[in-house]
Amino acid sequence: MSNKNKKEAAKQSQLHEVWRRLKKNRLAIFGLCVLLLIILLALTADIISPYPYDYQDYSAAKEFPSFKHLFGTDNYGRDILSRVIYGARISLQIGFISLSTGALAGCILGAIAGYFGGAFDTVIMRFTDILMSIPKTILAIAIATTLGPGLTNAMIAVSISSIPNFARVVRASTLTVKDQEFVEAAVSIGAGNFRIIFRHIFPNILAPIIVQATLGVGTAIILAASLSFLGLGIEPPTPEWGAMLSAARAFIRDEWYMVMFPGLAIMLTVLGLNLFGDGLRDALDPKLKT
Amino acid sequence: MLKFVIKRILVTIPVLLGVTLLIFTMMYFTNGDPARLILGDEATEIEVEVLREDLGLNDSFLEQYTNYLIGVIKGNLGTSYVTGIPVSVEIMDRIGITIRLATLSTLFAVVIGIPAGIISAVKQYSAVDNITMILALLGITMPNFWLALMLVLFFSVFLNILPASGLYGPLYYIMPVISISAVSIATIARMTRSSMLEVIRQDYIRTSRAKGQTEFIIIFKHALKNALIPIITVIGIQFAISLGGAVVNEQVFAIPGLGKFMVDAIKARNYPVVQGGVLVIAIMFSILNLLIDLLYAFVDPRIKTQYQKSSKKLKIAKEEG
Amino acid sequence: MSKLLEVRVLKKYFETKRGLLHAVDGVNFAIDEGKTLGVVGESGCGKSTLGRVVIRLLDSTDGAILFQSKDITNVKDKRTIRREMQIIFQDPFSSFNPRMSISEIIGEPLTIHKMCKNKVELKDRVSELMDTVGLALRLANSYPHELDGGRRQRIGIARALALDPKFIVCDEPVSALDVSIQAQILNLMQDLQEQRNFTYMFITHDLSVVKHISDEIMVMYLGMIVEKCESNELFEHTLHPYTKALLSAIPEPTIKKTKQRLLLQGEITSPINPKPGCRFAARCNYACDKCSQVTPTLEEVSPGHFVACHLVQPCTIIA
Amino acid sequence: GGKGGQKEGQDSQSTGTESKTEGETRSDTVSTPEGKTALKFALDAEPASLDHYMHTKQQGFTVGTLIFETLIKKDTNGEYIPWLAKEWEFVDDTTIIFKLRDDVTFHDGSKFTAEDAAYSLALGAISSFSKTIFSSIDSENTKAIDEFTLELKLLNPYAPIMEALASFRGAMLSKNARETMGEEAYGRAPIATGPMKFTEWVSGDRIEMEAYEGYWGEKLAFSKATARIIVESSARSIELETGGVDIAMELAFSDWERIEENPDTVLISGESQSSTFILLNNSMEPFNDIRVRQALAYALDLESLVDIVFQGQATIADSYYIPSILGHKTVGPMEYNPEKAKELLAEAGYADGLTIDYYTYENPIHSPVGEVVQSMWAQVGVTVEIKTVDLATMTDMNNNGLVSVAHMSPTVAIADPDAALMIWPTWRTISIKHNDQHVQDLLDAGRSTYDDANRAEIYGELQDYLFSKTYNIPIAFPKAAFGTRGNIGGLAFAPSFVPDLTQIKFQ
Amino acid sequence: MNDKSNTLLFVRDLTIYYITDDGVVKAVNGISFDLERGETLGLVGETGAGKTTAALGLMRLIPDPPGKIISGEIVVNGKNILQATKHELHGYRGKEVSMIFQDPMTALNPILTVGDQIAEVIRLHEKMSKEQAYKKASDMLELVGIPSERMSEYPHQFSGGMKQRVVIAIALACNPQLLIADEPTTALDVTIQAQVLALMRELRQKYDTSMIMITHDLGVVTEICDKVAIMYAGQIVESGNLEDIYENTKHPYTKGLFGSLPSLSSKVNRLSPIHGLMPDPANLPDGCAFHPRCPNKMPECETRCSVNTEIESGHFVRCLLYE
Ligand SMILES: Nc1ncnc2c1ncn2[C@@H]1O[C@H](COP(=O)(O)OP(=O)(O)OP(=O)(O)O)[C@@H](O)[C@H]1O
Ligand SMILES: Nc1ncnc2c1ncn2[C@@H]1O[C@H](COP(=O)(O)OP(=O)(O)OP(=O)(O)O)[C@@H](O)[C@H]1O
Ligand SMILES: [Mg+2]
Ligand SMILES: [Mg+2]
Repeated sequence: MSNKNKKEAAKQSQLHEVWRRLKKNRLAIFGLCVLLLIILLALTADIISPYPYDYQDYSAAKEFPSFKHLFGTDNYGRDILSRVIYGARISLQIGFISLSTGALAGCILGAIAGYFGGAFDTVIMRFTDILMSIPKTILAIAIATTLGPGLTNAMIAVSISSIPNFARVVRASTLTVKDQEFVEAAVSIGAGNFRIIFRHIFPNILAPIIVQATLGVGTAIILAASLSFLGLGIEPPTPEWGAMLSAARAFIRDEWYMVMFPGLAIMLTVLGLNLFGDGLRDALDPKLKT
Repeated sequence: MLKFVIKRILVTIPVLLGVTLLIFTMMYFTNGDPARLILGDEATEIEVEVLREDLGLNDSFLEQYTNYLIGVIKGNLGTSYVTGIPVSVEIMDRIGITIRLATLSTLFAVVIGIPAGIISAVKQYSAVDNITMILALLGITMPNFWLALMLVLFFSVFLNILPASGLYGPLYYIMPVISISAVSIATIARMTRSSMLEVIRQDYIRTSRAKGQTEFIIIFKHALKNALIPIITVIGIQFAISLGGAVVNEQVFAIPGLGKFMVDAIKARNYPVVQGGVLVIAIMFSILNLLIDLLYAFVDPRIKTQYQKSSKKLKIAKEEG
Repeated sequence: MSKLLEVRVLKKYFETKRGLLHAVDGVNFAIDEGKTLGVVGESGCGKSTLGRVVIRLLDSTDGAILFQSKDITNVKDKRTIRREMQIIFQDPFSSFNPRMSISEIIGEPLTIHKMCKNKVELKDRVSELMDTVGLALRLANSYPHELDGGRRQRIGIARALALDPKFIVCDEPVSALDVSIQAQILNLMQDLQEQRNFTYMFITHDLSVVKHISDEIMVMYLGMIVEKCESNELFEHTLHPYTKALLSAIPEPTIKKTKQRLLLQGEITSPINPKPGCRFAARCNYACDKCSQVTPTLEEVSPGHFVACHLVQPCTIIA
Repeated sequence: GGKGGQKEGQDSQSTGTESKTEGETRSDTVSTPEGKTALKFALDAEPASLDHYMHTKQQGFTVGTLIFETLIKKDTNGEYIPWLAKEWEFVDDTTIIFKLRDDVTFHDGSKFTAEDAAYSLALGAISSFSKTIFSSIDSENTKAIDEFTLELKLLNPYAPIMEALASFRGAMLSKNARETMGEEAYGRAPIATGPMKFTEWVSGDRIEMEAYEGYWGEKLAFSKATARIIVESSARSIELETGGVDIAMELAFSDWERIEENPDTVLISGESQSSTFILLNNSMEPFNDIRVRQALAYALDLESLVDIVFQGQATIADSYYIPSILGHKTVGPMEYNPEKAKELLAEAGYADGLTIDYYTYENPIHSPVGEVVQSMWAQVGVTVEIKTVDLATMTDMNNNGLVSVAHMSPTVAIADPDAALMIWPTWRTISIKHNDQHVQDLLDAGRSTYDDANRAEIYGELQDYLFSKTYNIPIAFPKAAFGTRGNIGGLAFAPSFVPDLTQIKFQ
Repeated sequence: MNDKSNTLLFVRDLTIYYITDDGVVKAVNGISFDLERGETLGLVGETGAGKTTAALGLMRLIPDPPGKIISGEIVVNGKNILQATKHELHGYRGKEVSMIFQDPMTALNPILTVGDQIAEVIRLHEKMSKEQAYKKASDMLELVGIPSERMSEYPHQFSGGMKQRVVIAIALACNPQLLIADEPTTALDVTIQAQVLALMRELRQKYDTSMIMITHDLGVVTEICDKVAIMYAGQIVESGNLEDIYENTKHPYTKGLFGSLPSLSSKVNRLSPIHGLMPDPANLPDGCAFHPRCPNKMPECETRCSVNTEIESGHFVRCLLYE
């Protein structure tokens, strides 16, 4: 029991170490705060947003930002602030879910390719080559078209197009880790492949995966927004930021705030993710910092 | 070296095959009947059926795919369902613009990004470094299409100094190039910075300091060239992205490039165009990758000997970068 | 005394881009139970490879490995082999999973081989092992990176001991350590051997270490054994030119002796697709025509002293 | 990229010879009309073909008006006037004889003859793109009597025939050119008799034309014309405002006001020939129940809808086609009465609400209609799930009768009630699926009646009947507008969205 | 000392800290030594003793941040290096003092040819045309036993021993007065090490260069050095000529080092190592840094660190036993 506690404490101390380093990086903390704030907004959207995101008040269409509508209203008289807040939910959901499924698939493929090598490696790497030979946007659009529209399908499209990056990162890291003596040590004490991959290799390549993932969520959000912008994303009245931008772009001349706020929301979220991801990379890999 | 090039080209063949198969399969299972789309909803079922037969859409999956492959091998990418023009001709019409735009954007990104990254690295933790890196981050985090819209709003509408769309002269290139290269500039600057920081720590840099060499030469002669491999890699990736992925920019600036063309083709179920386009982009990508690999050899003698000695597995350097 | 391990014409070739790399090329030797066989040679001569092939971490290309008179060359189920034969690695920095605590590292072999019934027993065993190798119990929950090289090497020893093996390959276990720490570890290993009757195959490139710890020494050059004999014999009656050069190259920490030096020319040649002939011929000061044409075999020139050199055993082979 | 590069180079050269350099063209359009010889107009989409028997895109027709010509035209008073045909005569209800001009040549120099006219009209009858208008033409027996005399035979009396012939859909092609080039190549580089001849088509970017030297009629005000394809509506209006183009088609509603107020630009707007309505799939649950259909209609606050979606630039639809077309009768709109809607739904068994799929595709009008309708129907307990699909999927689903509710905004090809009611024939694949023979009977009757008064009566009855059945819900008759630079004159508003660019005069 | 003009290097109380997030690493704590022209000093110590840091300090190459030269004096040829300007340093490094770094595998720039790298230092310090510089570079290469045809090859085409020789060629190219060699042979095999050491001996004689040989191998010292300084935890605990250290060992730490070495000549059953571990330089114990491990520890050792005591002429010990 006490042993277990201690063990926990020791594990925590490793996390602690990372956190301690991270804390020193002001930009990373700023990014984390931004991110947490946006997550908080997403979680409490029902409570804090001043209006329902789909409430159309025809008498108040296209209103300039005011105290009543801090970000103004859109052409249907919907409160843009509320939509941006709800949009956080959608965009984060897309970002996180699609990325984590893509990352999972990519990691498994990458680990298999890197660890077993040979034919597995060739096949998997050719497969990622294939995916990478098609531009991401076009690949995502093709997938979204094949699957049809909708949130889930958009997420699938985004997640498939994020597989190759992960597969490559994981494969490369697996290759370096695999050659380290502790893997051989594990073989020497009779550990099986499964144990080696999950107990020995994975924990040690987590850092690049986490970093890639943090940065990738941002990319995923932007990619999903581009899909929406091109008309392949989310169905109305879902307030996805890219879709909001796309719908508002006809009004960019006079009702600039309709374009401005969703754009800023995307920017801020991705900025937060990137700052945090950069900081995390430095914190996880102290070698990188002189 | 030649052997290396040939082997590399041979390796891309299965990838290209895979690309065609993947796209073909995706398109095969996509909703929407191209024949119906071509004829419009006033056409009768019979007319549609005749057209389907003509286009070979009633053949089995395998038949269609083999027919397509046979065509490709013969150098025939098929004809566009929509315009009836050979796909190769349609693609050639656009590829020039796409390549030119991608090249300009990448050049621009390199010219801005590398010096910015170097300054940032040399003056690590200074105000210049912080500002450059924050700008770079903004470049990455700003959605591309948003930036494009904002540029148009500012330069064309408010200031009316730049044409809003089209590509009919030097002035027309300015905004598309800026908006396509924003991400590249940022990525290149960041990569340059981190790669330089990595290299600056190396022993051989200390060796040249110990020789009494000046910082300027150390940075530009010793460090930069060593830092170049990962930078070249991201330049390549960015170039590839702007070759095929500038869809949104093309839409905003009404540029008849390959990306928008492909997206329209996907939407119109114009299978031959989709296939041909993806194939051509994939070929461009592999040529690009080959060029980058050769560039590596040019920059790094270790890689050069590696190529000369054997032609297998040369991506290591690239993947590590 | 019984032979614990016997190796016959063992070969290990690696496929590389440039050709077939003969890392271990026809090696014969045997180790008696409870003894230490020292293996010395320059970097890249195949010491580690030999060690790994012997305990089946790598599959051999050819030859036979007999452990306790049983042929284990092609045994599929390696579980018993793992329990009988262990390895201690050179690099105390990379041979531990940085994400595992000391107790997890030492306990892992026990978990894998299900040698403890429950957590409590596992914990006890781990504490026992840590005690044996002189690690303070409070370190149980530390991580390897928090420790110094000497302590880490103790973890490596504890991990190897966990399964209570008979035979341990020590792959340069002290090369990365400072002399003062190195001495501590060497003493520990000797103590353990005495207590538990371990058999060591001790790989190193440091001749003074190998002399100190081994009963028998085997000198390797480019995948082959060039000389093998009892430890003192090697230093008193050095026969092979390479061994001679090696011995003379060692800088000794005394200022009294002025020894005659035997500088070798050039560097170790590539083990890829080696040509027939003595592999040392290119660097050998005494090489003759025959040396570059015929590969010398390992012959017993005096009781227990084996050498592979044409100059030492001139009459055995007809060209 | 060698080829693309060359092309681009040539382009800037050829524009250069016409109007010095690009920059100067821009300032030309803005300030100095004198010497202006080039017309640039912006289309909102790229036509697949310029051959009007190969597509139905109004953008293609707009370009086509410069290249192709019809046998007859309609003047501002609504009178049919001679054009390529000098005169014509109804021999009987199904036979018309046209005397053609003898001085007309195609752009390749060959003579335009009755042979070409017969070929063109016969093609119209069988092309799947123009069948709805020309299906009454007897393609077998329509033939040239002599070099310049054409005998047009109809299969049955067809009232809108003159309207159809005067519309761009009846424009004349070159038989020889089309047959030798092949229909697809011809569509990409057409040869016809119009004042401008096709010169170049840069795929995805622009179509270029220049004055045809051998044109029989009056020369146009410009000797060069460029149709640019600018899909983004904001980009189109910006180009117009900054002088990058002379005319911008299909302006977004949000841009109208600014174009109108800008002293440099002119907004030409008016009632269009399009109407917009909600399609209900009448052979699908629950829309086979008239109470549900009516409830949905009652639940729509059309006034707000028109305000929001069309930004006021439309009138509420009071019937099934626009008032300016023969036989229009005000039968609606259905009053806005959510209470009644709820009652009807409850009666139909949907007191606890109802969930329906609404299909739309990404389009500046389609999506907003969907969003507003979704919000309004929600008030009466109908949950709408909007499915945004692309045109291909939509077409596919339509064919298979899978579209439950959708929005449609067709533009009538010709100003005739028969064409205006084009969604109603029972054989149509559009997902209205009403299968009502009475509707078909009335349509057939209207079609074969030449007398306008009688026709109006038949269509009046049809509109009443349709309203009583509520097979679909008419929403609005949107206005249309295009913008021009201030120095463009002579251009009249075109309800069909296809302005007659030949009328342009520079001021 | 009396003949000051013959003293090339004069180091007093050199103290260098690394100021890191995790605390202040006291890497070098007030070391002092002199070096005459033509003399070779062996600087011996275990990992982390501060040898490299001291050497970098002499070159003014301490990475800053985190390194800081806290105090001390480094006088070379009468000039105080710690006061030198940037410009003076460029002339000093590579010309007056040059350094061979620990790891030959990484000390050479992988993308420049070996010839370029040797010529670079020549061009920096000697007014020579490009051709002349390359000529001299090829001479240097021959000198270290590498055929000059290999001038235009890249480092990766060389073996470890050859790379180390190239590094030596670079260091000696401008005929420096002082050569600092930081474990130049640690990464090499013994046979190659013997070759390199022989080469260095030869070159040192030829050019009459003073040298500081950093190593942890007491054997290497006897091969090449005149004087030895034993470092422990950033301090020199014992120094003197070879005889003083090897035959007349005084400091308990030095004794421990010798006891830890397995010997080729005499067979012992067990070695007699120093117990415990080197202290963490970020957290040095009070008093004598060695006292926790010292077999001769006295109570006073825990509180006070001895001063440097000259027990015989030129033989200094820093231990309370000898104060
Ligand atoms: N997995 C492998 N694939 C290819 N070549 C290998 C592999 N492992 C070892 N080698 C090669 O086999 C040869 C012998 O290597 P080995 O590691 O056994 O040498 P060693 O004597 O242990 O050297 P060191 O003293 O440097 O540890 C070397 O040339 C090495 O490059
Ligand atoms: N850049 C640095 N930042 C922080 N601490 C450092 C740095 N460089 C060295 N140190 C610390 O300073 C102390 C002395 O290091 P130094 O490299 O001088 O030792 P050394 O005697 O050369 O050891 P070795 O034999 O391993 O080369 C060590 O504890 C080391 O961890
Ligand atoms: Mg080894
Ligand atoms: Mg050091």
